[in-house]
Amino acid sequence: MIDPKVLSDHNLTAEEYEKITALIGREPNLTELGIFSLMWSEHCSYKSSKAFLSRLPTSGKRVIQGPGENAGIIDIGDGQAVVFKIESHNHPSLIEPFQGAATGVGGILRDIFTMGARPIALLDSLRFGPLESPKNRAIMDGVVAGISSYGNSIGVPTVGGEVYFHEVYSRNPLVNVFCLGLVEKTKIFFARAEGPGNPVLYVGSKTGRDGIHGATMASAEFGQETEHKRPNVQVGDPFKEKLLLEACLEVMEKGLIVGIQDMGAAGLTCSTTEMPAKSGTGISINLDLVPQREDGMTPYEIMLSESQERMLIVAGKENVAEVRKIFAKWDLDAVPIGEVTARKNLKVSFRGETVIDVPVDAVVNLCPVYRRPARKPASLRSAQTLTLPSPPKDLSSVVLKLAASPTIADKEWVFRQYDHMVQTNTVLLPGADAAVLRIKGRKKGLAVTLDGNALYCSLDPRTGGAIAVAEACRNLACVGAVPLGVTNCLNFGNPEKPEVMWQFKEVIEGLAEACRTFEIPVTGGNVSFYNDTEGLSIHPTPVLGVVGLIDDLAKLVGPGFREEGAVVVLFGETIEELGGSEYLRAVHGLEKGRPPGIDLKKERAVQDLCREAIREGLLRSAHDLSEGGLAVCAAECCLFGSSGTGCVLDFDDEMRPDAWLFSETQSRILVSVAGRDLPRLKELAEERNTPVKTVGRTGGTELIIRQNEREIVRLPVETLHEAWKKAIPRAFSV
Amino acid sequence: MRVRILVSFKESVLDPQGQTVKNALLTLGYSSVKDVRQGKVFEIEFDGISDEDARRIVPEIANKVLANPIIEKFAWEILGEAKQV
Amino acid sequence: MRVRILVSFKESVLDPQGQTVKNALLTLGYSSVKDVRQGKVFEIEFDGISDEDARRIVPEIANKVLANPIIEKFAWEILGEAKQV
Amino acid sequence: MKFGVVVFPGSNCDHDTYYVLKDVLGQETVLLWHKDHELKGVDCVVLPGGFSYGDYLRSGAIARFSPLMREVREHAERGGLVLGICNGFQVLLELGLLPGAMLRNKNLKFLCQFVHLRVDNPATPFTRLARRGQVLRIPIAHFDGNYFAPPESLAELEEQDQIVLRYADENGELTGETNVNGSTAAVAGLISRRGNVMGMMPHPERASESALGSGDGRLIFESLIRS
Ligand SMILES: Nc1ncnc2c1ncn2[C@@H]1O[C@H](COP(=O)(O)OP(=O)(O)O)[C@@H](O)[C@H]1O
Ligand SMILES: [Mg+2]
Repeated sequence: MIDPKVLSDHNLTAEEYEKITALIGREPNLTELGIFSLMWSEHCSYKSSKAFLSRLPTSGKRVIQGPGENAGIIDIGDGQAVVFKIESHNHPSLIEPFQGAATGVGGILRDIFTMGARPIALLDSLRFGPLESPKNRAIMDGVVAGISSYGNSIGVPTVGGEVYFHEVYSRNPLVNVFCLGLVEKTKIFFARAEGPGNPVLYVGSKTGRDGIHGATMASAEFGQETEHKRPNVQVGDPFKEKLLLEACLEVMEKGLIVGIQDMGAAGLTCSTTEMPAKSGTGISINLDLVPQREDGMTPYEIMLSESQERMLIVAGKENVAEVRKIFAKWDLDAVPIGEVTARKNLKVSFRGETVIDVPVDAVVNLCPVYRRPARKPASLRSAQTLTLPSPPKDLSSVVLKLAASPTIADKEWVFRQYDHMVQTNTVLLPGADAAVLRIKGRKKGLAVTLDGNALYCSLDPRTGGAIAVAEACRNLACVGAVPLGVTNCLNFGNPEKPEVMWQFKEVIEGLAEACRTFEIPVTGGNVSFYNDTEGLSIHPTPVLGVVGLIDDLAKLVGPGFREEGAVVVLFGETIEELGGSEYLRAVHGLEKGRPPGIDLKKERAVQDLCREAIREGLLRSAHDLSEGGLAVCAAECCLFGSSGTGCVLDFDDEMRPDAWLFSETQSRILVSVAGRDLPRLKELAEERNTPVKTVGRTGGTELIIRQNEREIVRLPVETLHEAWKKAIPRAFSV
Repeated sequence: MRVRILVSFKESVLDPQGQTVKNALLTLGYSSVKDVRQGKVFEIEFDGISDEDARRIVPEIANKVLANPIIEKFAWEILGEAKQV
Repeated sequence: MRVRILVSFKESVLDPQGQTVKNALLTLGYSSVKDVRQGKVFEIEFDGISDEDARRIVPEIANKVLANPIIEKFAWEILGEAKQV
Repeated sequence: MKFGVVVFPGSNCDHDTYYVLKDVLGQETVLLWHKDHELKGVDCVVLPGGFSYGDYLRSGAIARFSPLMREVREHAERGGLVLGICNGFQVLLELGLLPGAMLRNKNLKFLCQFVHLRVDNPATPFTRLARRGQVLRIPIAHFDGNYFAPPESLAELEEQDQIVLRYADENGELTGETNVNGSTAAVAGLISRRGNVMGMMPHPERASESALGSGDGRLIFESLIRS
């Protein structure tokens, strides 16, 4: 009998239970309840977010597949398409950093290759607590090692990402992993279970008692007790996944199957209900045939297991032998466990008895949708009020301090552990604004970036959301790429808190407006709620993944100054906007004020200008301004240059010097150009009505910044380099 | 005092390392191999601690540093001279 | 039959993993720790073999597959029920 | 010259290597499946990078038993050319075709980065286009690249000039810092006594096109092509 305790263990409400009973016309048994609990969990059903997500624009002429499949697909011309998606693995990474992060990589890779695409790049967005704490260091160490172990051994380069540090992530680190795949348009596959009578095959690892209730775990808040809630962590087997990847791509390439879906979160349950639900069919399987790693597993355990490296395939009868042969070549079994049925139920038998018989539609599509109450946090007003401290005297040392702030400092410690070159397509290595990949045999290339500033979102979620999109697109503009599509991972606190729901709603509005302005469709994403530990929510943290296209890679520029004597030009205007800046946070310990504003039209004009200038071959380097403002951007342009070239910048303006240097005003890009190309650049800028200003020249071995002819910063590039390069390794060497 | 600590995945946890070794052994014709589990072994030399100290310190170290109790278990013993590898 | 095989670096080979663990323990204040060596442990379940078979097969497997004799040495024992981790 | 690139189930640089040999350098090149028993008449066998069998036990430890390895060994014994790159080098060590063994990198982390290599022996089929002391810029990407040889065999390696490539700085100087993974004698590439089998940790196939930031890796392949 299902009592309230059982219901609450399954994270289901009494109303939800009533609805289940009504939908199936009787009381569910415990196994069936498990199925509903999983598929109606926040993680799988999006019940709190669906209503808001519908605000995001999802269509466009290049969109082949928007939200609703394992990943989105965008046409890139020449008969090819890119497939991409981002996923979070926050909770598992807190419990077991190495395996949690590793299996996160495994999961997103499967989302991509189930669509017939070969994964060509991974990116990761990571948020940790401050590195002064040994626990945070251990988490970061484990997460990076986990991503590295999985991505490296499967042979997909991890080409970029971001790492932020803030106290709010101390007990709730964020691990978001993005994957990009490339596919011939005629070879795309979907999660379909068509053709009643077609066999259903199970492939990959055996099923064990792994991560039972992982999805429901991702849908509940963490407290002390989670320390004990621990069997939910899986161990990844990248080698098995590599076999699975090759075998799956081979059967798809040969056109031998009808549909395929991975078994990640929600495992066998998810695949055996979602595939038929999308095809207007049902599935009938026999659990005795499911390969099992342990003895005595119950139907409940088999259906809810989250063992990794498994796939469900539907194939025509006539092809089964050939499919099995290909899997055998890769040392894998493909085991028929059931068939597609015309009756639209999931029917599961075990030892001769029917243990599940429920309509797939009820499980997949009829979960209640909530419009949870939203309320603006009362504390926001005071957080937005900022009284600026007076500027420090020694601004050089402030620049140095910012360069060494872990959020800004060099992340080589991280990406050196990732194989970022395998597949030999990475033409712009990690560290730049966006990662750039070539497509062998073509002139064009792909650019990818992840971005999102959570501090802005905590101070003004709508603006923060818009800036996340703007900044990600600006990163692409800096390498000359046109953004084609967006995926997003929305990391938030407990949606049952009205304040969190308000943040969520506002962030989505910001994202939606920016995506509309830039005309980029959202092709999918992921929502991770319940990022709370002991009642404390993280900052609202949207992470945007944007994919862009570069027509001609020969024109590519990077962020670093390339030679002496080039003219340094700033696109966009600078306003005194220190609210929410890294400068206030790292130097004055203030997380206050309003984040910088954003005028999306102006932003777009600046980006267009940068792209056009690159296309015409006018730029020697381009780098966008973000955390740390102009001073940090200029410092990075020196640091990224291979020759350690410095620069001298001059400003004549009455603004307070720290605002000049560290204001995070949006819509700005710092470029270098050869003197002879300056007139043409100015012409282009004028056509676009975009302010550009000559601010100095590259050269020397120092970063020198003057305001009204008074020197306010002077730092040897070598000194900067030391501070920037060593900050993170030093934190780990204690 | 010399102590040996064995750390391995809990029974219910997938052990991909053990599985690959098992497959390799079967391929090489060792058909009597039924199962392989792979783990880590630590041999720690302590200076001037009593058996009682060891009974307190070793499990603490194992839980805190050597093993992740979520997925791993451990066992330990004090080594006599003869037992060292 | 269940067999345990311990594989560890020869004395002459530096063991950086063991060193790292040692440093971590010292940092945590376990000042009685003098040395740490890290190795691998394999537990193999055999079906229907005699002790004599084991004495032939196990060293063979260890030499051929589990250990690299250039850098590693091994030791093994047959496990009674009680000894399993 | 006909090249054969061996494909283990966990190889992941097989296609990169194939691409460079076939499409960039225009050589006749075939893929050789590890379960097969023939070398398809190739002149040079290349064991590519990757994680041949997941490498959970020891890098290359299980690949060594792949069916095709018998043919590779015979090919080597006949004096045929064999190049092992990264994981391929590890497999050659496990096979005993080259002396020594690999340990974890000294910092216990995976390392992916460009390094500088000094060519210490240009008189091999793999380096004949190089000058003695020439410095090449080629990336590494490995966890177990810390080469180890017992002192007696090290002396022999030095004496026989078998250490072909060493980790150096851009001027060819050896410093502790440039030896990123901690290899004995800064060994990055090693050749067999007979001079026909070479293993190297760096990835020449990742440095064979200027678009990827260096073309220095071509020197290795082009040397072979001239052999
Ligand atoms: N933040 C988001 N923005 C846009 N689409 C989203 C977002 N989060 C989820 N989606 C989409 O909603 C759908 C939910 O599908 P599902 O496969 O259950 O998700 P998942 O694979 O992440 O568990 C997917 O198509 C996903 O792309
Ligand atoms: Mg999915």
